[in-house]
Amino acid sequence: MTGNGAIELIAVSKYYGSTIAVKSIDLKIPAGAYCCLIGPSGCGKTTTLRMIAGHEVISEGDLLIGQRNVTELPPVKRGTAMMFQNYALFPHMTCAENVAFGLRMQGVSPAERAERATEMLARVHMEKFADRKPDQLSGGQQQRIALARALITQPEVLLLDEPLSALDPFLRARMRDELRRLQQDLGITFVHVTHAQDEALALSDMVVVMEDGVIRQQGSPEEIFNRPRSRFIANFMGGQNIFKGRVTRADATATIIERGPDQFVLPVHGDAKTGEDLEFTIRTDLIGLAQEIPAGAEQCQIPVEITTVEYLGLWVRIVATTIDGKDITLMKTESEFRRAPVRRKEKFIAYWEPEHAHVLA
Amino acid sequence: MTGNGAIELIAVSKYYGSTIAVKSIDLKIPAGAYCCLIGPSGCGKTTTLRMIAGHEVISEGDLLIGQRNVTELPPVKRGTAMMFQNYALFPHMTCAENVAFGLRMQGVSPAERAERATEMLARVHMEKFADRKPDQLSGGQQQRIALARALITQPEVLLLDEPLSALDPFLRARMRDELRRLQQDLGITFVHVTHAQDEALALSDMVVVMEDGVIRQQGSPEEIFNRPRSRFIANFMGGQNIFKGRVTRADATATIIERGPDQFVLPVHGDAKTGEDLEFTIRTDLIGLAQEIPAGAEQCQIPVEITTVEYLGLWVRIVATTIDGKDITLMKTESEFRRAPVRRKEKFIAYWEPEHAHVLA
Amino acid sequence: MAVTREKRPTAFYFLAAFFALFVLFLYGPMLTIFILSFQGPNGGLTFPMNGFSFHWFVNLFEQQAVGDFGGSFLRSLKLGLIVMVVTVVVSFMAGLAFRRRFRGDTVVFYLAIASLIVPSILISLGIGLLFNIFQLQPQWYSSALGAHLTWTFPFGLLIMFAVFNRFDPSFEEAARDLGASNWQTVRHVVLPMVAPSLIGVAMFSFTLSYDEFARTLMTAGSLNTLPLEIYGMTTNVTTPVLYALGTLTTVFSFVVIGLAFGAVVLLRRRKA
Amino acid sequence: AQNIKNVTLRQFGTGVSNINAVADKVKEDLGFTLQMTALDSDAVAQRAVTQPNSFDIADIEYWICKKVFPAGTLQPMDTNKIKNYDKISPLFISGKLTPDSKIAQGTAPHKVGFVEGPDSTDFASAPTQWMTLIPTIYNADTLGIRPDLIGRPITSWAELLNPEFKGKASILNIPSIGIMDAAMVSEAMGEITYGDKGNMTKDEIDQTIALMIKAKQDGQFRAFWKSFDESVNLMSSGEVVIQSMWSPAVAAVRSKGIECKYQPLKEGYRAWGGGIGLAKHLSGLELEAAYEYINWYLSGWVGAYLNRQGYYSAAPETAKKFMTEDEWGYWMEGKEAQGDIVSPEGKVMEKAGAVRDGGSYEERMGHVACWNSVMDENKHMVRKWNEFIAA
Amino acid sequence: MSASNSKRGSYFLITPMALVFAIFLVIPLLTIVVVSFWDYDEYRILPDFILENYSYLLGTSVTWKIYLNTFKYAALTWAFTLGIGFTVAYFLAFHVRSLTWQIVLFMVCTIPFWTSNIIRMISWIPFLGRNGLLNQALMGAGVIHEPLEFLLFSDFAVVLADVHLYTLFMVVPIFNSMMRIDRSLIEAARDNGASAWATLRHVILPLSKPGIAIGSIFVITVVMGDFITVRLMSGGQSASVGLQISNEIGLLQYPAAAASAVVLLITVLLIVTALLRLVDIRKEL
Ligand SMILES: Nc1ncnc2c1ncn2[C@@H]1O[C@H](COP(=O)(O)OP(=O)(O)OP(=O)(O)O)[C@@H](O)[C@H]1O
Ligand SMILES: Nc1ncnc2c1ncn2[C@@H]1O[C@H](COP(=O)(O)OP(=O)(O)OP(=O)(O)O)[C@@H](O)[C@H]1O
Ligand SMILES: [Mg+2]
Ligand SMILES: [Mg+2]
Repeated sequence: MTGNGAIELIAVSKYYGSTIAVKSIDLKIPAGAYCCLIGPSGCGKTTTLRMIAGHEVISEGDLLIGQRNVTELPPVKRGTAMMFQNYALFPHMTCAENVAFGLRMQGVSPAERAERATEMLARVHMEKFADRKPDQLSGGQQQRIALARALITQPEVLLLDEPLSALDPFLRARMRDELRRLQQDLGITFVHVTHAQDEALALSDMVVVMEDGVIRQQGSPEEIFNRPRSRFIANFMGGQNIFKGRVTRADATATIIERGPDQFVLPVHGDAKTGEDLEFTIRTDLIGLAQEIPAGAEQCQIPVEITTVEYLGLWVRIVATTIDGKDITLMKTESEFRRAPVRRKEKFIAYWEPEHAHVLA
Repeated sequence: MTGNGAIELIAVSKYYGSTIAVKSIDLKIPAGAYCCLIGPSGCGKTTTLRMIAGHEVISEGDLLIGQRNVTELPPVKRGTAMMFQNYALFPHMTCAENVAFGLRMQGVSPAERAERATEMLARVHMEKFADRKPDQLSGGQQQRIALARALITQPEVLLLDEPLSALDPFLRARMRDELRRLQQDLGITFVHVTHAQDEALALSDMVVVMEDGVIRQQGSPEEIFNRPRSRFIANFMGGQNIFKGRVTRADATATIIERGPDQFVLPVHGDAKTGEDLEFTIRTDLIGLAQEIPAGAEQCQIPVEITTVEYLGLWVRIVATTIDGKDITLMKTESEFRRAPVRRKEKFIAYWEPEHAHVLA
Repeated sequence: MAVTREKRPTAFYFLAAFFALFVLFLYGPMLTIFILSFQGPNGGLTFPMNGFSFHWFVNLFEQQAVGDFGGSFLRSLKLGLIVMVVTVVVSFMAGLAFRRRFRGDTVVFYLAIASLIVPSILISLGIGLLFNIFQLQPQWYSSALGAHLTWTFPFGLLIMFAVFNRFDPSFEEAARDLGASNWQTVRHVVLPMVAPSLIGVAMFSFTLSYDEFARTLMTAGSLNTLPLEIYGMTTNVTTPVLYALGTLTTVFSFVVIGLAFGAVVLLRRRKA
Repeated sequence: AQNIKNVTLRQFGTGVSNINAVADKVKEDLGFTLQMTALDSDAVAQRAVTQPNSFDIADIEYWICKKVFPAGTLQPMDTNKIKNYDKISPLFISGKLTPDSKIAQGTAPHKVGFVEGPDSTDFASAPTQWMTLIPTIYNADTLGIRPDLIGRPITSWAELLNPEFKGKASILNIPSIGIMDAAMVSEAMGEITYGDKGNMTKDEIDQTIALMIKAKQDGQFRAFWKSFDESVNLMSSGEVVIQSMWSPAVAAVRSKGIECKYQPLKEGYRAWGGGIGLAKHLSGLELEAAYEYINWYLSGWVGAYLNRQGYYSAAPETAKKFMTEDEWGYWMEGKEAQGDIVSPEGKVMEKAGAVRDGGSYEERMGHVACWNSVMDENKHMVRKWNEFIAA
Repeated sequence: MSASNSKRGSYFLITPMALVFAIFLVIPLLTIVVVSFWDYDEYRILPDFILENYSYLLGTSVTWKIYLNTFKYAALTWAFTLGIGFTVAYFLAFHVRSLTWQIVLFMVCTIPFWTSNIIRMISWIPFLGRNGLLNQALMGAGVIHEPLEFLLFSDFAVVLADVHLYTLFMVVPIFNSMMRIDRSLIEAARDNGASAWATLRHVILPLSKPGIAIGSIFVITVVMGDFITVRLMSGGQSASVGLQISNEIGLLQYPAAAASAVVLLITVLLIVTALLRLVDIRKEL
């Protein structure tokens, strides 16, 4: 289990007839990393994963796994293993048989097969269910069998396609913990496709955001969440309010943009040019509400009226509308909210600290 | 649109052969309320909703809608309308025809039908899609057509079975806003079945938690979330850590319980008796971490070691383990966390304020 | 209270009555066969009854004055089994092929549909003519087999379509992921999973072949299959032995289906 | 022939004479295997022409022979190898039962009974050494009636279209044969006079069919029959009280205890005959076995068997040896039965005292008005017949 | 695993079926077309190119009569099998609640089909005959005094036997379609105030269309090509296209039969094409 699990995609494309599912993407995933692919439906996540797995022919480009060019190799020769979204457990086999299937295909003797399958089942705490058929298991149990089956061939890379989407929220959180623990124990590379932002943030060392068959941004979860590179990513990852305005001043000390009657001061941004449009974001939890314009916030405030107050347990979600009809979302912890409750129709000044504004590239 | 939408279930039961799906439940939903039924899979939510709708015969008990006993009436005579989980749009009819179906059944003339259907489509912003077939629409669009179809007969009560579960998170949030707005506009009673806690909390005036065919707790979202009545509800609604101990002192000034070497002081609780076991919960966001036992927190602290730190964007989820192996979950806002970051394997004192402890009945 | 509320709609009773009539309609004429198969030794094919006996059941197993009952039965059985095996194998293969688009797939599909709708007698005529023109000898195991296959393949293929439309390809991918070759994937994963449907195809194709008349008419060659023999008997045999055959096959199928159903129920109960 | 026992000969024909009992007896007497396939008459003709390799011996009717033999699928037989050639009824040699009989219309067997040479397919006008079919079985057909349901004597073919029997009459639906019955009826009714019923002109055909169509549209017919048993069933179930019928079919109805009469008519009978022919491909040992079979066929056992069913044997003299005197008297001489008459299967067919309808062999075969035939205008006739059926 | 490889696999897999269709369907049908232009005499078919077969076939009023008659049978049989089949399927799909009962009742309907078609057909004869069970029962009950003649050897008998033989072929696909109708659609209709009848009319019927189309294709093609039923049940008195072809075959008039066959084939294809417009079979399975 050395560095054989590094994955490198070089200008990889996938065409289905005339539609392009994946457009010449480049991606390096270090060995032992937990990488999440995320993006809206149809953006090419599954296609990318399946090309790595070898279940989809790569139309153009090269795929390296652990320095070897595996572009043309069959799945089993790539050192990858895949866990399918619906687990794809063979319904006519018991759990033990499912897990042992890979060994059986390798021609391992029944005795050894049984032994190793039992070991693997024990690892996922499913040894008691060895003789059950998959349809007699709950979703979470099935998932563990699917994991065991994928791991028995000792892959360098585990590929997971929306492994948690079929589970209820509790089980999802638990399985998330288990996945992370397993990955840390095994030290192999995980590539995980998901459409849930929290999952991607919670699990990964590296998040890859895709759109329309192209990688839009890749980086650590914090980077992606706090410093989205585009409006799309900000929207998609959530937790951000996006503002747009025209640059009125851009120099080494400040960037100032104008939006209707308001002026906002932004952190210094090299690329900004006077007269251009610029977008910036402010995290929903970093906006405050006040009756009066707080001192020093003259250029990072905007008057609003509260339109929705939504209780979410630990959070309260507040939607406030500006005079020109733009909705701003604010998240307050329940404690904060209790300290300073607001109600529908009330008017406030929404404000933030200049350094919390993030300019979209 | 007066108070005709009040719903009252009196000792309603449902048997399927020998299995009991719903056990003699009593429930009053005031007219114009937004009520969410929530509970684990198979607890009888759908059955209850369908009994109200008239799609399932009530085995025992009575159902009153707007003071009328409608137990034996067919769906259309109850003044209810239902929106189905998969929307159940007629695939062979256009959107306009789907929406107009109820009017057609009432024998309304084609011209008037078309007009009213167009109006209703406009209300859900779907007038442009009037001539499409349902399979040419996205999930969210289908949902709006389903809503329009349910509303066209001007029901007093709208029944919704997991209306948002098929949507992706963004669309879910948007549809949530629309549902709430619609309900406020129409002023009719909504009964909404869901298995998502956040949905129930966000939408409803009244949450009803079911388990095993029985209502376990009903009340406002805050009540249910902050003051769960049982371990089951606390677990189910989430956001709580549950502790269990033996009462060592219970009088008018304090309740103190013992758990291993630790002693915890709880708010005064009338029912507590010395020597008995008692459970209490503390919200995950109300637990602090400190190096030393903070002053005054001698009897509401516990030493822990951090085992998981999970970045969730606005939140960081921390799992800490006590000496005897119990996991405690803490939620810190990202800002809080950044101010005082913790790492795996670090040891802390977890503490809380005595009044934040909530004793389970 | 619980009971009275679970009322069935009135329509149910009308429909149930209709259904009962339909069943009566299906079985009514069989009933006449059933009765007439107990004709006395001198009885004829029609009423009135001429005594009561098991004569014709006994006679069924004896040599007939005309024709070769046992031989044609065995032939039909053999032909049915061959058709069954070939149909299962070929439909399964074709089903697999149709999961991917390939050039000519629509052609084969429409051929199958055509094969289904071309009146049987035309197939019979065409194959008969073909063999005639090329001076080939029609045989039950060549021309008749071919004629039957054109009848069973469309059904087999359509059933396979229905099966594979619902078959999740990720099962095969999972197998391949675990190192199974194409053949192993089919053998260990696909085949066991679609086996119940294949049994359906098998039963269906056997029944179709076993009972096929028009397509065999000009293609059977010198030896008759059972339906041809029965048809020949309707023109050549004056005795209720035919009815005895009908009665016996019906009773037989009742027993087979009853046993199969019982077995399924038993299995399910044991599982539960 | 030392290994003749290994030979298997495949014979096919209609159910009338393709009887398993014959095959059993062959096995017993000659030692080789005869495989029998029974078909309806259409299928017989079809197979004889289209599947020449599917059989060794064809058991076909003479009128079919007229169609089949020219197709070249059969080989003629050398009369020198046929031991009982001289015992064959003169009907099949000269066409005259007795030297002074009149030759009947239609495809009389002798007209297609011989060809010019061993490789010829042209029928000879006089007997030669090369015979197309060895006659096996023949009979004279007339109307069968249910006397119990009719209750008055019937004497003419014309009665078939008598409105009295509206919805209770039937006719044979094999065009070549049915047209003959129709012609007998038309002639008897005085509607049409024919040059040769066995070879009608287009005009005669059209007139005949027109008459039949009219009858059909007036609801004269209950059903048409195509095979022996259909006629039996129609008659015994009482669906039909008068129809053209074959003699053994009448016997079959009677054996069920139902009154049925094979009614001799003043216009005479319509006759038919069958024979066995050898497939072209037969040679060597198989051919030898086939000749042995033919000789055996004419040697009497089969003749007696067929006689007992109510048909006639081709070589009556040889058959006589295999029948009791009482049987011979009843079946062939028109005498009153002394004891019960039993069928070959041992079933009582007639009680003692019965007399055969139509009388003796000479009485019947001497009054043949016409033989089943194929006409020159066959194609036209068949088309018209189809019109009749579709009308 | 390359694309061309998997394509080759598909071709390998489809070859046996394609071959059988080619040899036993396409070539024979082509043969029929070719032979339909040949000449024939009493016992032979003569290679030639003549249009006489067609000109006679299309020129004679018999053909039109026969087609009319065949259409009559097809239409009546179709109407009855559809009516009965739909009702039975509806009962099984929507009024029988447990799967076990559905299977049992289905089996009850299927079992007669294991008995030879011909035997099932001729079993009507003693039932419907002049002295048959039915007439005797009716006369015994005093309902009628004269036996009803139209029961047997009539169009009635033909259609009756056809309906008896083929209704199940209507039931199965319609039942299949109905079972695939989402039950919540029915409830949605009820919720909108539709009566049981309106639900049937506006929801179930339109959604059963694929099944109806498939069943109709089956019944119509079978009846259009049928000849045994017509022959046995009409007592040989009626004609159908199939019977005509079979007669011609019997009389060795193969070219005439082939010409009839070509015309029949075209007719059936036209009907089926029309029906297929209503439903995409490949998708509906
Ligand atoms: N077999 C195929 N044939 C044609 N187009 C395809 C095929 N599979 C995928 N596509 C197209 O390729 C694009 C990418 O699909 P892919 O399945 O990778 O998306 P995804 O990101 O996994 O989406 P989801 O979140 O919905 O699973 C889509 O536009 C899809 O329509
Ligand atoms: N038609 C039925 N026949 C028998 N049992 C049924 C039937 N419908 C529901 N049940 C049973 O009744 C109980 C309640 O079912 P119900 O569908 O109301 O659950 P639910 O709360 O809606 O669950 P979910 O979240 O999974 O939709 C379950 O135990 C279920 O198995
Ligand atoms: Mg995907
Ligand atoms: Mg539910």
